Parts: sequence; C-alpha cells; structure tokens
Amino acid sequence: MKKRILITLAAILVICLLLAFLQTLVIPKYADDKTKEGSLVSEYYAEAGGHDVLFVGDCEIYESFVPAVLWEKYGISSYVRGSPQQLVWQSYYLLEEMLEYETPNAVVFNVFSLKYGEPQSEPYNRMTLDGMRWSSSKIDAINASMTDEESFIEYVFPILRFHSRITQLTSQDFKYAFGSPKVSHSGYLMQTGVDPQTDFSKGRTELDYEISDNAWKYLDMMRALCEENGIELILVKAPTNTMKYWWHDEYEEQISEYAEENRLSYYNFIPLAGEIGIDWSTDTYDKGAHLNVYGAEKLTEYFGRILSEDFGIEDRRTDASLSEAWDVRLESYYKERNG
Amino acid sequence: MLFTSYEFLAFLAIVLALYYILPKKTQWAVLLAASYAFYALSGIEYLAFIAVTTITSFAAARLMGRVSDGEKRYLEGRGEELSKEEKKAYKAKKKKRRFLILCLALALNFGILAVLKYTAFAVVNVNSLLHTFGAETTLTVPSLILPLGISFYTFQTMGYLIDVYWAKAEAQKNIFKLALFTSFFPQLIQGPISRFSDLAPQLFGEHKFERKNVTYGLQRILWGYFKKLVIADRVLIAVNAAAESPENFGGVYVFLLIILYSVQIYADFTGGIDITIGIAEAMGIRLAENFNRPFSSRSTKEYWNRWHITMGSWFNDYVFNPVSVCRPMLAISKKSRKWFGKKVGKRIPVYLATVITWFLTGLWHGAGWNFIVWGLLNALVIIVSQELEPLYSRFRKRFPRLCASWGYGAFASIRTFLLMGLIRSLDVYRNVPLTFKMWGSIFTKFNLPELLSGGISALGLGLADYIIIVCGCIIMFAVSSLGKERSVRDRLYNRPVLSWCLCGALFVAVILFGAYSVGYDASQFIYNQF
Amino acid sequence: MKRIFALLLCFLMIFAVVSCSKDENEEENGGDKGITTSQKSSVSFYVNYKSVKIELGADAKAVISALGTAKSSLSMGNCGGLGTLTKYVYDSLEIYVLASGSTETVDQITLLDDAVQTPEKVSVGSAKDAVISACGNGYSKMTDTSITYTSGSKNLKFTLRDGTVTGIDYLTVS
Amino acid sequence: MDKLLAILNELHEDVDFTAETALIDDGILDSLDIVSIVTEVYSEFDVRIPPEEIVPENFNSAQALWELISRLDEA
Repeated sequence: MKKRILITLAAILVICLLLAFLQTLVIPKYADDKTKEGSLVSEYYAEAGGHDVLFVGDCEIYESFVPAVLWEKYGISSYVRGSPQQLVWQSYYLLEEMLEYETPNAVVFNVFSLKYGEPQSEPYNRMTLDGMRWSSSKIDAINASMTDEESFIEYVFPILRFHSRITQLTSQDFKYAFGSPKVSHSGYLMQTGVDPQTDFSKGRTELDYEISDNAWKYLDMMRALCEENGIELILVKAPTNTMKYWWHDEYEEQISEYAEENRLSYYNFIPLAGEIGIDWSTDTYDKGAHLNVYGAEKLTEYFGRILSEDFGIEDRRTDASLSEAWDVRLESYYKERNG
Repeated sequence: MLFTSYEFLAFLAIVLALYYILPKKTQWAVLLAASYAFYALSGIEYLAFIAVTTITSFAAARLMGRVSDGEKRYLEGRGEELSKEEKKAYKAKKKKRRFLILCLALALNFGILAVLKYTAFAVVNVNSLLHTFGAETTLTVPSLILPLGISFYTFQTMGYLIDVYWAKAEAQKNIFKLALFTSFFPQLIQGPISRFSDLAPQLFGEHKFERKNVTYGLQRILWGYFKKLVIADRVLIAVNAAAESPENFGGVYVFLLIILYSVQIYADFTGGIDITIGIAEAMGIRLAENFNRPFSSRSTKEYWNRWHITMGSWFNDYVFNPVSVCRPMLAISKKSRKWFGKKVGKRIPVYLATVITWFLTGLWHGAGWNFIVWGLLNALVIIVSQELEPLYSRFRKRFPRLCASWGYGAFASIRTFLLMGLIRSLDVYRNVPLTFKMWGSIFTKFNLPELLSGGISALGLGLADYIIIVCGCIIMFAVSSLGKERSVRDRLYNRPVLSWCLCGALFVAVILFGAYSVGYDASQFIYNQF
Repeated sequence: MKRIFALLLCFLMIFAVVSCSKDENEEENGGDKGITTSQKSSVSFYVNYKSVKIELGADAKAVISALGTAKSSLSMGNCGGLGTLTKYVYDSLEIYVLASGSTETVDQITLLDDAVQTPEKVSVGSAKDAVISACGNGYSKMTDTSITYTSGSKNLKFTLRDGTVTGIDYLTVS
Repeated sequence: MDKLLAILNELHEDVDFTAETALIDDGILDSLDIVSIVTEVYSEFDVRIPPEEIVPENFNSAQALWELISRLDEA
C-alpha cells in the first residue's frame, strides 16, 4: 500500500515538472522585433527602487520618454512602466505595485488610454499582465481587465492559454525558455528606424467621445493614491497624432477640465511639437504614430526642464551609487543607439 | 455549464469531495443538491420546467400506485366470490383508470417538450404553407427558451411512468428521490437515458469510498476529455468550415466531411458519455453503456444496437413494441393479411411501426426537416435490408468461406460506416435540399487533385492538426479494440507505474493538444441544443 | 384523489405564467454609454458606391479590388504587432480596413460628401428630421451633435451641427 | 401447444423450436418475428400479448411462450 502511494506522488510530481517545463516553452517570449513590447512590464523588477519619477501608460509613454536622457541632462532618475494598450486600471494597479518598492516624487500618466472604458483585447491584456509578479495588485488588475473569453485560471497557469502554440514553436522559444532578452532601457523601447509622417488629416470619427465612468473612477483612484503618498501626478499627452491614434478635441476638453478641477498639471504636447523641435519627417518610425529615438530625446529634454524647474525634481548626479548604476545604463543605451 | 469548462471541473471536484465526506445516508441528498445547483448554474429560469416534470410525474405515479394497490386489496378481500369474467372486467376497469392517469401525465410532459422545442418549427412551416397558398398573414415565430437537457430528462421520467403503469417499477414514495432520478446532473446534457429500475436503487443506495471505483471513474473521465478536446473539437473546426460554405467545398470535400463528421461526432458523443459514466462510476454508480464499438458493426440494424444504445432501447420498448402490438395495429395486420396475403401482410405492421418509431426518433433529435428526413432514411435502410435478408442468407449459403473471411467483414463495416455517415451528414448542412445537392456533387464533381494540392488547408486546420487527429484516431481505435476482451482499465489496475505513465501522458496530451481556450473556442457538445 | 388533481392544475398555472412572462422582459439592457433601448433598428449597414456594395464586416480584399485604385491609402500597424489598420480614400468616401491574422474586414466607412447616399436615401447635408423620418426612431443614442443607430457591433452615426448632417460613419465596435 | 409450434416453424423452418431455449438471446428471433408471433397468437388464440410482456424471458423458448399465452388467457 505504501509503495502505491509513493508511486502516485512521484507520478504527480513528474507530471507537474513536465507541464512546468512545457509551459516555459509555449509562453510567448516577446523577443522578436514586432512583439518585444510584451517584455516591458517584467523588466522593472531588475531596476526597482531609487527613481524620483515614474511613467505609466500605453505605447505613447514607452516610445516618448527616455530615462537615460533625463539622467544625463538633469540628473533625474526615472523609470517608464508602459505596455501596449495599457488601460487606465492596469496603469493604476502597476503604480500601486511599484509603490511597494519605492516612493517617487512625481508620476507621469499618458491620458490617451482614457478613451477605453471596458476591457479591450485579450492579447494586450496578456502582454501587460503576464509580466507582473504575483501580488494583490496583479489579482485586481486581472479581474478588472478580463474580457468575456478569459478566465482567471488561465493567468495562474499560462499553459492553459498558450498550449496551442506547441505546434508553432520557433528556435526563440527554446533559446529563451528560461528568460527573455532585455528589450528596453529603463522601460524606454528604442526605435531607431525613420518613416516620415505624410498624412496630417483628421483621424477617423469615433462612436462616442464621452469618457466612461469606469475610466474616470480609476483616474480618481490614481490621483488619490498619489495624494496619499505625497506624489505629484502629472498628466501628459504625447505629441503624436495620426489617423489611427487621433486625439479628438472632445477628449482634450474633458481632460483639461478634469485637470483644472483637481488642480493637476496637464501637458498636451501635440500643439507644442513645433516648440520642442520635433520634425515629423525624421523623428518617427511609423508614419507619425510614435516617436523614434531622435524625437523621444527632444521631447524628454523639453519635459526634463519642466520637471526640474517647475516640479523641483532634484539633480541626483552627486549621489555616487545612483550615478554608478546610471553609467552602466547609459553605456548600454548608447551602444544600441549608435551601434 | 459545459463539461469542458473550468467551472465544471471545480464543481465536480467539490461534489465528489462532499459525496465521500458527508455521512453515507445523505449521499443521495448531496447528489440532488448538486444536480439542482448544476441546473441553476446553467440557467435559473429552467428550474421551473424540470420541477413541473418531476412533480407531475411524481403525482401521476403515486396515483397509479394507489389505484393498483386498491385493486390488489379488493381482489384479495373478495377474490373468491367473483367469477372469472367479473374479475377480468374489474381488472380492465382499473387498468383503464391507470391508463387515463398515464395519458394525462404523458400529454402534459410531452406537451411541454413539444411546445418549447417545436412551436417555432411548426410556425415556420405554417407560414410557408400560408405563403404557398398566397395568404398574406405571417405568424410571428416565437423565440422560446429550451431548458437544458429537457429531451433527455423528459424521456427518462416518462420511461419511469410507463414502467410504473406496466408494474415494472414501484411508484417512488419520496418526491425528492424522484427529483434526483430526473435531474442526476452527469446525464442531463446528453444521456444515457437510464431505466428507473436500474438507476434508482444505485442512486439512493450508500456508496463507500472504494479506490477502484474512483480510479476507474477518473481514468474514464480523462479518456472522455481526451476524445472530446483533442479530437472532437479540433475536427469540428474543419467540419464547420466545410459545412458553412458548401458552395466552395463540394465534390470530394463532401466525402471528406462525411468521414470527418463521423469521427467528430463519435469522439464528441462517446467522449461526453465517457465523462458522464466516469463521474457516476467515481460515485459507485453504474450507468448503462451507450456505445459498443459502433464502427465495427456490419449492418445498420447491428449499428443501431451499438450506437446510442439507451435511446434505441427506449424507443424500442416505449414506442416500437406498444405501437406494433396495440389494437389498431393488430386490426391493420389482420386486414393487410386478408388483402395482400400472408407473406406481405405480415410485414406491413412491422414496417409501419418502424417508420413511426424512426420518425419520432428523428423529430426528437431536433426541430428541423434535416432530422426528420434523417430518421426516415434510417427507417428506409432498415426496411430495405430487412427485405433483402433472404437474398443475403442465400448469398452467405453459396459463399460461406468468403463471408466468414476477414475481408468481407471489413467491407461490410466500411459500407455501414459510410452509409451511416452519409445519412448523418443531414445534421451538418443547413437544409435537406442542400444536403442532397452536396451528395450529388460527390459523384459529379469529384475534384481529388484540388483537395490534395492544398485545398485541405483551407478548412482551417494545419498539417500539425491533421497529424494530431490521425494519431488520436489510432489511439482511440487501439484502445477500443484492446478493450474487446478485457477492459484496458482492468489490465492497468494492478500495474501502478504503467497506468500512471499512460494516464500522465494522456493528461499532458489533453492540456497540450486540447482544442480549448482562446487559441480555439471550445465548441459546445453537439447535444447541447437539446 | 381530487387533492392531487388540484395540485397538478395549480402547477400548470404557475408554469404557464412563468413561460409567457419570459417573452416580455427579453429586452437587452443598454451598455454603460447611455444607450437606452436597442430595438431591432430598421437601418442597414452598407453603402453602394460605383455599383459596389460596401458592407461593414465584409471581406475587404474583394471590396477594395472591385473599387479599383484608391486616391490614396495609408496603413499603420498596431503596437505589439497585432494587426494593421489601412485607410483607403476615394472621391466621396473613405474605407478603413482592419487586418488581423489572415482576415481583412471592412471596419469603418466614412461618407465625405452628398455624392453618396445611405440606402435610406440620407446624405451629408440632409436635415436632422430627414434622418429621423428616413431611418425611424429606433436610434440607440441621440444628442444635439449626433444620432446613432446600433445593431450588435454595427453602428451608423450621423454627426450633426446646427441641425444638418455634417458626417456619416458606419463603425464597428466589438 | 402444437398450434404454437406450427406458427413458429412457419417463421423459421430450419430452427428446432422444441429444443431451443435462447431464441432472443442468440438473435434467432428479431423484432419482425416477435411482432408476427404476437399477431398470429392474437388471431389464433384470441389472446393479446401486451407490450410489457415482450421481454426475452417470455420469448426465449416455445415452452416459455406457451406458459405466457396460457397465463394471459385465464387471467
């Protein structure tokens, strides 16, 4: 009888190990160029702590602000915790999680994602949430983001969702089975390509411009969280404006009205693009949808001045341990930039 | 709630745990609570219907029981004084009264089923009739909800009532026990349709935790999920693709569809039944087998003794037999003997009963001409093969060695498989004329080269999927033929290491190759529209 | 004996009440965007242009090739490599095509001028009341700047300014 | 009894009904035969075999069939 129990336990252990290994094989590695945004969220933990400014938001945040430039020009230590189509409740829960590790002076949130009031797309949910370590914030984020076709257990055991990839494995799946390569520089996803923007016509009409209560609710929660921790919440809108991601006037009215009411600073960089010196023929890699590295550096330099002068974010380059860490990051930044 | 949902697995784990933790006396109550919870989770508004069926059946059975008790007491008390005729007359009167109660209950319950399931179909046909005669008025087609498993639990409970009428079963005194018999959750979705005398004692009995039962049960559940998720749901993608756009999948695709759909419905249906029987077995309850290696049958008649056995036997016992021996039918057979002579006259009542039975079987499968024609075609094939019986027996006598040979057996099985597959494809296409057109296109437009040169990938499945399907079918075939003499699970029972390797491999295969979650949208069981 | 029959009858009644009450409250409740009722709107979700039927959700390859070369086209990818959106501009309308995986569907149609009419004979420049009389009052949302008709994920939106239609859009919102 | 044997032999000449004891279980008699037997018995003996009596035990042998008929006759 004892022998039988031993065999059963051994068998269950072997099955679990096998499934765990298969899981590392089938989960997407987000290592190739088109899908590397999937690794952004998980890269924060290696650099957690010691940041005065934290950025949260969607693709407009992680393609517009360069922490390396902020440090080099203004000594501001920052991190960009962005992910593709990061929805406002995901931004809130990511911020809530980061406050377990550190308390910055300022948090910058890109307001473009406020136009979505309900869960949008399953792949984007996975790209944002799978990178998070397990915490109460992650559980809340999953419950707030799940579309109808998703179920919580598929987040606990990703193999239940990604098992169908078993027939489409590539060499990358084996190479990065135990860890994907680093794709960002403190959360900034460098794009060195150039693809000028030629079409400046108005974006497509949308069904409804009214920002939903659910979106306002999480923005309020973010504001309350920042107040509670003595953090300055800064709202921004990246300078990019294209057919696909058009910042309609109705959204602008609602956001600036909200910022006034709650005495928040809100910077819409679209009209300031000229002043920042952004040239849409050289500073974008996808016809104006996002900035490339040259555009992002210009914007960051401009925004860095606002952070240091208007918000009094100190210059921390005198701090030995910080500057040592940042030197390493700057080196790898320029290696890729000029490489 | 589907068998293939995470919620169901959690629900099942909880029910099994409670079943063996709580005191044995309350086990049947646990099952009843679980069944009604399962039913409520699938649709709270359905509860009213299953409750009505349970209550009306309970009342009718008790009434019939009381009448027959009264009859027995009366006869024992004053039996001697009455003459044979008086006694016969008294018995007939009492039987007539019980028959009346039975008919009332049957009419009510079958009425509920007919109203909910067939009104829309009837109204549509009435509309088309009106239009053919040029009438303008069109009745609005009502959209009525169809309670989960209504076809199954109604038939099972009516079977119970008829058994009580025939005194083959005792009227259940406790309404809750009858409620359990009607709503026992594993068999709600697609049967098997159990008999009261077989199932009731087990349901209400007490079951000690036995490792053998639970192991066998879990293995069978796992085997069911393997067939359902790995094979059936994957093949369904191709079946749906071919069925939804018949205009560009004619000719050889129809032939391929017939084979794929046969594999799909076999894996789906037997998989679901394996899960059902596995669950019951894990609780120490033995449900009737619903399949017995159907694709090895050599004739249609044999096929219907191996496929959906409980439905076949239900229709045979409660429709075919009564219809073929009821008074009007006996009168018909007498007349037909007079007019057509003995030889032909003998067949007429049987064939008439066969057609009626199969018409109802088709209708039961679904509210649509597809299903009715499906039923009638089955009847036609059975009658034709019955007529040709003498021809076959003469053929067998002349070539005994050939007929006994393995080759002829295989030929007969393949012939039956294809014939049944052809008729079954009526379920797949939108309507009957289209199905016949597609059957025709097999012969007129047999474009095999187009299929082989890549057409096959247009059905939504890649090469890897086809490999998995083929391997799955080989495993299914191997297990079913291995299990002919001694069930595979018996062989594995006292070899723990081997059984864990196989079950482990099966479990990993289900997780890895199952067609479920967002990568595929796991389809409902075919019989969920019931 | 009579008691049992009475029991049977009253259950019959309950059952009848339950089942016919089902049909009235079968109404869908509106989403959180203030869409009050969503009766079956009598509006259709396609447009005929250069004798080509352009319908929401239709296979885009066929429509685009039937229309011939567009005045201009612009395609932009989604972040994370999940599909692309392509805008085709024609003389009096624009078509937005969403491509994800192997399927390309017509996601949005924007009418630019009154050269194209909706099947209900409404075009840019028509008056607000003309819209209501043509499309009926089965709209899902009405504000002073827009009227929207919805059926499932398909929407027809008339943008208004001072009572006249300045824009007509067929949109898909999943 | 011999009238019954006559009916049975007419269905299947090659079967020795006096000895056989598993007519149904061995599949010798199928539903067509059963219905024919019922109608023949009805016309010959004026005894109606009700559907609930159509069970293997009653039809497995000529003897069992005869007992059924006699039982139904005097009941």
